[in-house]
Amino acid sequence: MDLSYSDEERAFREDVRAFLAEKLPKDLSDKVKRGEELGKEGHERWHAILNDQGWLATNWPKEFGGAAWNAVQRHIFEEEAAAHHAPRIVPFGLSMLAPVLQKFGSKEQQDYWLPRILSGEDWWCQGYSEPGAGSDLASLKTTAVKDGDHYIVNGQKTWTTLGQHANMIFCLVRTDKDVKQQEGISFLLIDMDTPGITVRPIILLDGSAEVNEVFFDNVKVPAENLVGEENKGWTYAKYLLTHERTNIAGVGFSQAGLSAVKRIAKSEMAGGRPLIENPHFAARVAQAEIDLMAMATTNLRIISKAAAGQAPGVESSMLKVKGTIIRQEINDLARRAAGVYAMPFASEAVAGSNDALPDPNDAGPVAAQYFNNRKLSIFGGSNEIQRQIIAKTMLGGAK
Amino acid sequence: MDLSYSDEERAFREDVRAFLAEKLPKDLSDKVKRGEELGKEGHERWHAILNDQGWLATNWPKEFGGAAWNAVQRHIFEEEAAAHHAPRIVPFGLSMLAPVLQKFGSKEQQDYWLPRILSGEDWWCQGYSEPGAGSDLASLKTTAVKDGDHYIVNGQKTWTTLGQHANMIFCLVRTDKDVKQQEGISFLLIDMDTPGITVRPIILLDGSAEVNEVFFDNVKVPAENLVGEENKGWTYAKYLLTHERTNIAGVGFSQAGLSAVKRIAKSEMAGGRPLIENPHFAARVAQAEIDLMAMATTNLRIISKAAAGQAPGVESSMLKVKGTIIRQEINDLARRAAGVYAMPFASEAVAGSNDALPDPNDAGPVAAQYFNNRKLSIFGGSNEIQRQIIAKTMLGGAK
Amino acid sequence: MNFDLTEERQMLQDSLRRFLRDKYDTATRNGILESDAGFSAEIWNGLAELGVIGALFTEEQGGFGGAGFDVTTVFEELGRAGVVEPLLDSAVLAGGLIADLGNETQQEHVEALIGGELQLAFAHGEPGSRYDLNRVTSTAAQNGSDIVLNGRKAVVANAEAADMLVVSARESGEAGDEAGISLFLVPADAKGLTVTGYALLAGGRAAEVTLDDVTLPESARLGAAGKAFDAIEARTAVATTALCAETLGAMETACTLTREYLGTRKQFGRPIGSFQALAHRMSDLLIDLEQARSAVINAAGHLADDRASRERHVSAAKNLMGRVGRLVSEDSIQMHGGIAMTQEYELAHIAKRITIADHRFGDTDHHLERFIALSAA
Amino acid sequence: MNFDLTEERQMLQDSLRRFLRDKYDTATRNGILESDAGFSAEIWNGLAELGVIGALFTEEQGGFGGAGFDVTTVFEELGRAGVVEPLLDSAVLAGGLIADLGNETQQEHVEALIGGELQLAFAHGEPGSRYDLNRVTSTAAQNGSDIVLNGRKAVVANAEAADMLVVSARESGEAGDEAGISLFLVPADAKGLTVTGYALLAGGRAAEVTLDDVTLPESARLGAAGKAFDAIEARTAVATTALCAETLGAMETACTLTREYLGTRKQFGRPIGSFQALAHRMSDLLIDLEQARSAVINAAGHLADDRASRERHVSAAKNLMGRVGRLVSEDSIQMHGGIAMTQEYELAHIAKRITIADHRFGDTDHHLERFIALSAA
Repeated sequence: MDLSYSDEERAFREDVRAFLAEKLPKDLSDKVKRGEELGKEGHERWHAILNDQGWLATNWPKEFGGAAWNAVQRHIFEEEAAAHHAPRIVPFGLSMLAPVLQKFGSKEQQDYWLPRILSGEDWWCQGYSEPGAGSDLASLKTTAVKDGDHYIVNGQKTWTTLGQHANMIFCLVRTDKDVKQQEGISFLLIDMDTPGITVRPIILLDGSAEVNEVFFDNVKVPAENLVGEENKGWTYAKYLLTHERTNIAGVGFSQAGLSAVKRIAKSEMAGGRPLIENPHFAARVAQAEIDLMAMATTNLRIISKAAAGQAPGVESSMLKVKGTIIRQEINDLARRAAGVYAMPFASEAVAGSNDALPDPNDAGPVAAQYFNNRKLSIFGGSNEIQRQIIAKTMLGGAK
Repeated sequence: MDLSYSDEERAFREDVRAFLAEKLPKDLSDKVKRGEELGKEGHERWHAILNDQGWLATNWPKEFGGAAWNAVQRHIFEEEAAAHHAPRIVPFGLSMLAPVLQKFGSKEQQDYWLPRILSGEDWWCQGYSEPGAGSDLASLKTTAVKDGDHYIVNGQKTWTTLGQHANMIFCLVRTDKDVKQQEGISFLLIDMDTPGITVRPIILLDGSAEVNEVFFDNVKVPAENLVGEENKGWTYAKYLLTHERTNIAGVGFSQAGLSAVKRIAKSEMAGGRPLIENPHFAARVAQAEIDLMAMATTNLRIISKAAAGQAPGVESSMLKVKGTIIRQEINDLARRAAGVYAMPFASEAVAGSNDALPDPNDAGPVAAQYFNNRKLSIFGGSNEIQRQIIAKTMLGGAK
Repeated sequence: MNFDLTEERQMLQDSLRRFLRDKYDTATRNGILESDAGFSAEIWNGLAELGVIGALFTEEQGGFGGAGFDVTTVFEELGRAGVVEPLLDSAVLAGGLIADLGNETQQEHVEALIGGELQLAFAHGEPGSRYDLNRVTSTAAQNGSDIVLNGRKAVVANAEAADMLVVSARESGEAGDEAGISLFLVPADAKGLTVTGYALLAGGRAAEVTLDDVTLPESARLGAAGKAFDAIEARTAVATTALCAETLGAMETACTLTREYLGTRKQFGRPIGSFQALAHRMSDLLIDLEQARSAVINAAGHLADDRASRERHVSAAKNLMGRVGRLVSEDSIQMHGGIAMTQEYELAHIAKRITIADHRFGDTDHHLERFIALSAA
Repeated sequence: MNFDLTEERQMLQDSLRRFLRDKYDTATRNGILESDAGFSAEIWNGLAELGVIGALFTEEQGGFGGAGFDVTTVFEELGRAGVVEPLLDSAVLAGGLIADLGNETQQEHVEALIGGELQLAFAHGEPGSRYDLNRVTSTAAQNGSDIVLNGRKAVVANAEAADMLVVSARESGEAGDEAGISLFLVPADAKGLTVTGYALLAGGRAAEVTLDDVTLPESARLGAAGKAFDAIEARTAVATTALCAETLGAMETACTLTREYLGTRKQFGRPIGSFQALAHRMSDLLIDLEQARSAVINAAGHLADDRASRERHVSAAKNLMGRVGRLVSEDSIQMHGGIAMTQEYELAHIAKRITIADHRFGDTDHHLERFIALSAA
């Protein structure tokens, strides 16, 4: 048991810092700091910079061109990246699809798709959720019917994050209706340019347009785009959901968020003194910080165990629940800190310019972020589903 | 809508104050103030004083010798009684059994038992809970078998509060095993002196000995002690549990408790200043006080509606849940306030003397009370059962 | 003591509820939200015709209500329907201050307001004042028989639409002093007045207002020089109570939507309300909703008390609404899941109203501190 | 950075867990609780033989451990079994202070302590000091070559059993000053020392200790005159971390008991753990238990840091344990129902240990304030 960083780990942190100082474009970090969207170009530019450094696929094995970092390295990178306001890495191809392909894909699929993820040639989005399914993912209705060397796909996906930028989507589709729900699902890779696909944005309550509905109307998908075996898709889906979720606890995001809260609360005045000196507000901040300090260690402990080959099933549910509670609490602190300037609709933030915002403390769209991040405990398996997973395991099957 | 007291209500409050100032024995109020048990004699003495005044059965109709107070009168009395540290009224005969007898008992039963409750000739206790039944009250196993003009009772009751003082117990017993659980239950009145009854104290986690197990071994009970009809006991039991629960929200207790917290926090020093001036502790107290101010109005609103003949089913569950949350929060504040002096085991309190307590702030057995009052959310229908009742009604039958 | 609405208030509640049900459904309201004005003149006039504005003023002021429970009856209904029209700003705050302090000439504006013919705004808070009513640094200087205003006012709701602004400025003393603050009636077209508007997250619009040598005659002053603080505080108490009632109404809608959703939405083959974890959370929301209702009643019932009692009850209510409001809005969204995240769904707007209410007139922490100070006094 | 126990600590954990499982079941412990002494000399000796006391001291001090993770390894196990024997007071606090400050002669007591032959107590807190370490008003006056102690010490754990007390008293300065506080070794039979004992709610015994002209030779002083504060604070940090680890162990037991109960206890014909409202609360407890474990690791891992970092992590841990502890003890009782209210049931004792821990070395609020102050510095 040793909480101090080794010499190697300290050197690694210096490397990360040097890299970020030199290579992170200021226009991107400014946008991240102000809570603005980067747009497709911004994300792609940052991915390319990371890829040049060999630090894009930090969780991939070396054989696939990944950095294969251990838990501590990833923790250090996440801390530093968040502290430097680096953009987040878009996870759909890198952290979600890639592990599935690496584990269940054919050699041909791996050789073809994985390099395109690294190069940015493909932008992947996720076709899991459907309207009406919600947390009951296995009740999905989108069908894929085999027709010679193609599948014909019909149905609808929803909550497809950044689908407007994507040229590829990985989908769960129903290939057999006559068996138990979970047993008739397959995992398909679909080109978004195929005729019959329509993407329609969903405006969220904060005014953002980052999620989409995707409609499939007799979409022809080559049979070679099936991953693994037909009707085994549920296995791959669960693997994707529980296996290699990097940064599920969002510790780096929370640390950056807490720093932002402190910054705002230092300039915002309350009763003639900086808000940060108000005992009630200070208590809220301190409590979040204490929870986060523990969370950072919980995260490292669990990820280290996972790296050592121990199953992270229930533990990843724990990280998800507590991690999102802490992130949402920090979002709440930020909107509190902003005071009356939480009221303006920072729609400009979404479109990419905060110049019109009146707030003298430069809090940015903190209230919009507060609302937007209600999604954290809903999407990707709601916190209720995560609690159910924990309870089921811990209580030995009692449901 | 009018929150101000009418002239009559103000006059009533003066009457109550004058009565308490004149008639409440100081030795009893001192014990209440210090959180000590009164013992049988103390309770009986206070009951007799109230009965002389005609204020013992405040919730009974006049025809049975009650005071028939309305909601506001009861609220005023509870506030003043708590503020003067008057003993609580032992509810088993007065508030639990009596309404059942008044509604379902025979004329003979009413004429015989009700005056004895007022005079204090009988001390009733409650035979509802059984080991292993818990919140699933209807699963009770104690049997009563008709044998000529008697029932023969066998089984065990538990959590019988102050059963050690009682000469009578009202019991739910099973008189038919072959029907649905709820349909085979009867309501029996049993003399505790009958051969075959054994009372054994249960020591609670705070060291108190106020609850008991009661064992029945071939106990002969005259058939005329059956209330209402055989196998209809579940109806009477539910009536008892939900109809006329005076003071279920415990607003008076909470007000007195909060006063005690403030008193302790004014003398306890923290960082060289009275604890009450510490912003974090003051915030806890203020939050409890704000909740309690709302609760007092919620209570009055609901009780007033009930008096006007509207069903108090779900509402009494709401009062129970929120009332106990607030009372327990105040117990928690008291133990916090006491600081290091929460640590001593105030067993003396239970036995009737606090003289040996070392605490210079005279906090008394606040930590013991904190633990003892965990029962509030467990007994009398746990808060989970109450939430289930609310959910069932509000969601229209969804369970 | 009694807890029934008077017949008049019951009628007001019924007619307002009917009006909003007929004229203010989700689609209409979402349309208004996206409009440039941020509110509907037609609805405003409809409310005026219905007597809703008049209900906020006493008979002496030209209305037919004006007591705490009149205000809460109106605002609870506005909250239930998620109304974004600027009654709080035009009528309760700015109009109320004119009614409270104005001379006979100035009072005429109240009549126009009640008739639906006038829009007003109250420009008081400043970038550094957060929630403190006494922290006024804008200045009012005497220049011969003129008064010259300078300063900046923050997040002034309804400023763009207002025909006239009630503006606070300091004639003496320092930021934080209660004494020395005056109120002035400033026409929207006054020279030196700049109004930079923007939409608000929960609907409606506000503006940053700058005063750059805005020159007024002395007759523009409301009440006595430097003595406006007590009226500002008392009016803010009414407005805070109104906002609490509005939030109560919004929470009722949130709970109703969530209850209905729990009963109809199915997952894993059952209505999601049959899952006990959700059912019990719903129960807790309903319990807290009763507490919120009581807090609003307590505030409204004590508005006519002396300052200490009035402010203590108002702060208690605002603190409780802040806590319960967060619970209700977050848990309602969570229990709905994704659909509540979409802008077009009714709950999205309602949840924003509830949350953003915490940012007007002091958040839950501000009022907790204030309650502590008022209780110690 | 790594999160595995060393082999030595793993062995210590295993042997201590085995010892307690064999010798310290619920019935045995409940018997000890009711005994006059409040602890068992036999268990004490057993723990000493097992090397548990020695594990709390460094090799230079005559032990074979003494690092933060040694202390937490021991105390987590003690907490799991609800041990009431006075290791915290005799060994970590009083023994630790002697080891930290004592001269060669005084250090001999540590050897006796490790051998199980000595009981000690630390008499520091006073009736008016609450949780402040610097608020010492008891006085130490020089009288020729003697030192004369006067004052009162509050809730001194293990004072009756102690052969010797480590007593703090002020030689200069005022209550609240860090400078001026000294420590003295006072034999239990010293003239003028009065020990008035009582049982503690969560087991064990304590006493009010009065010092009435207790006269000692200068050789009774531990370390330099007036310079004991830093050592007191550092030792209290170790003791607080130990108490956090003990509470963690107790919470593990509470969660285990509750999980088992949810799986076996049936109501309405089903195991109560199948009711989702309970199952989800249990999940939340298990999540918070992981957080508590991390907080203890953070405190232990930073005990050797500089003062600011050490105290900040210790305060963070104690604050978190206070919050999580309340949740775990209250929810465990609630989910059990009535049985957890009975004194003889294991959880009753465990829940009391968890709650009463909030009253030693500063409660959750005290440490939140302290964390804020230390973070601002």
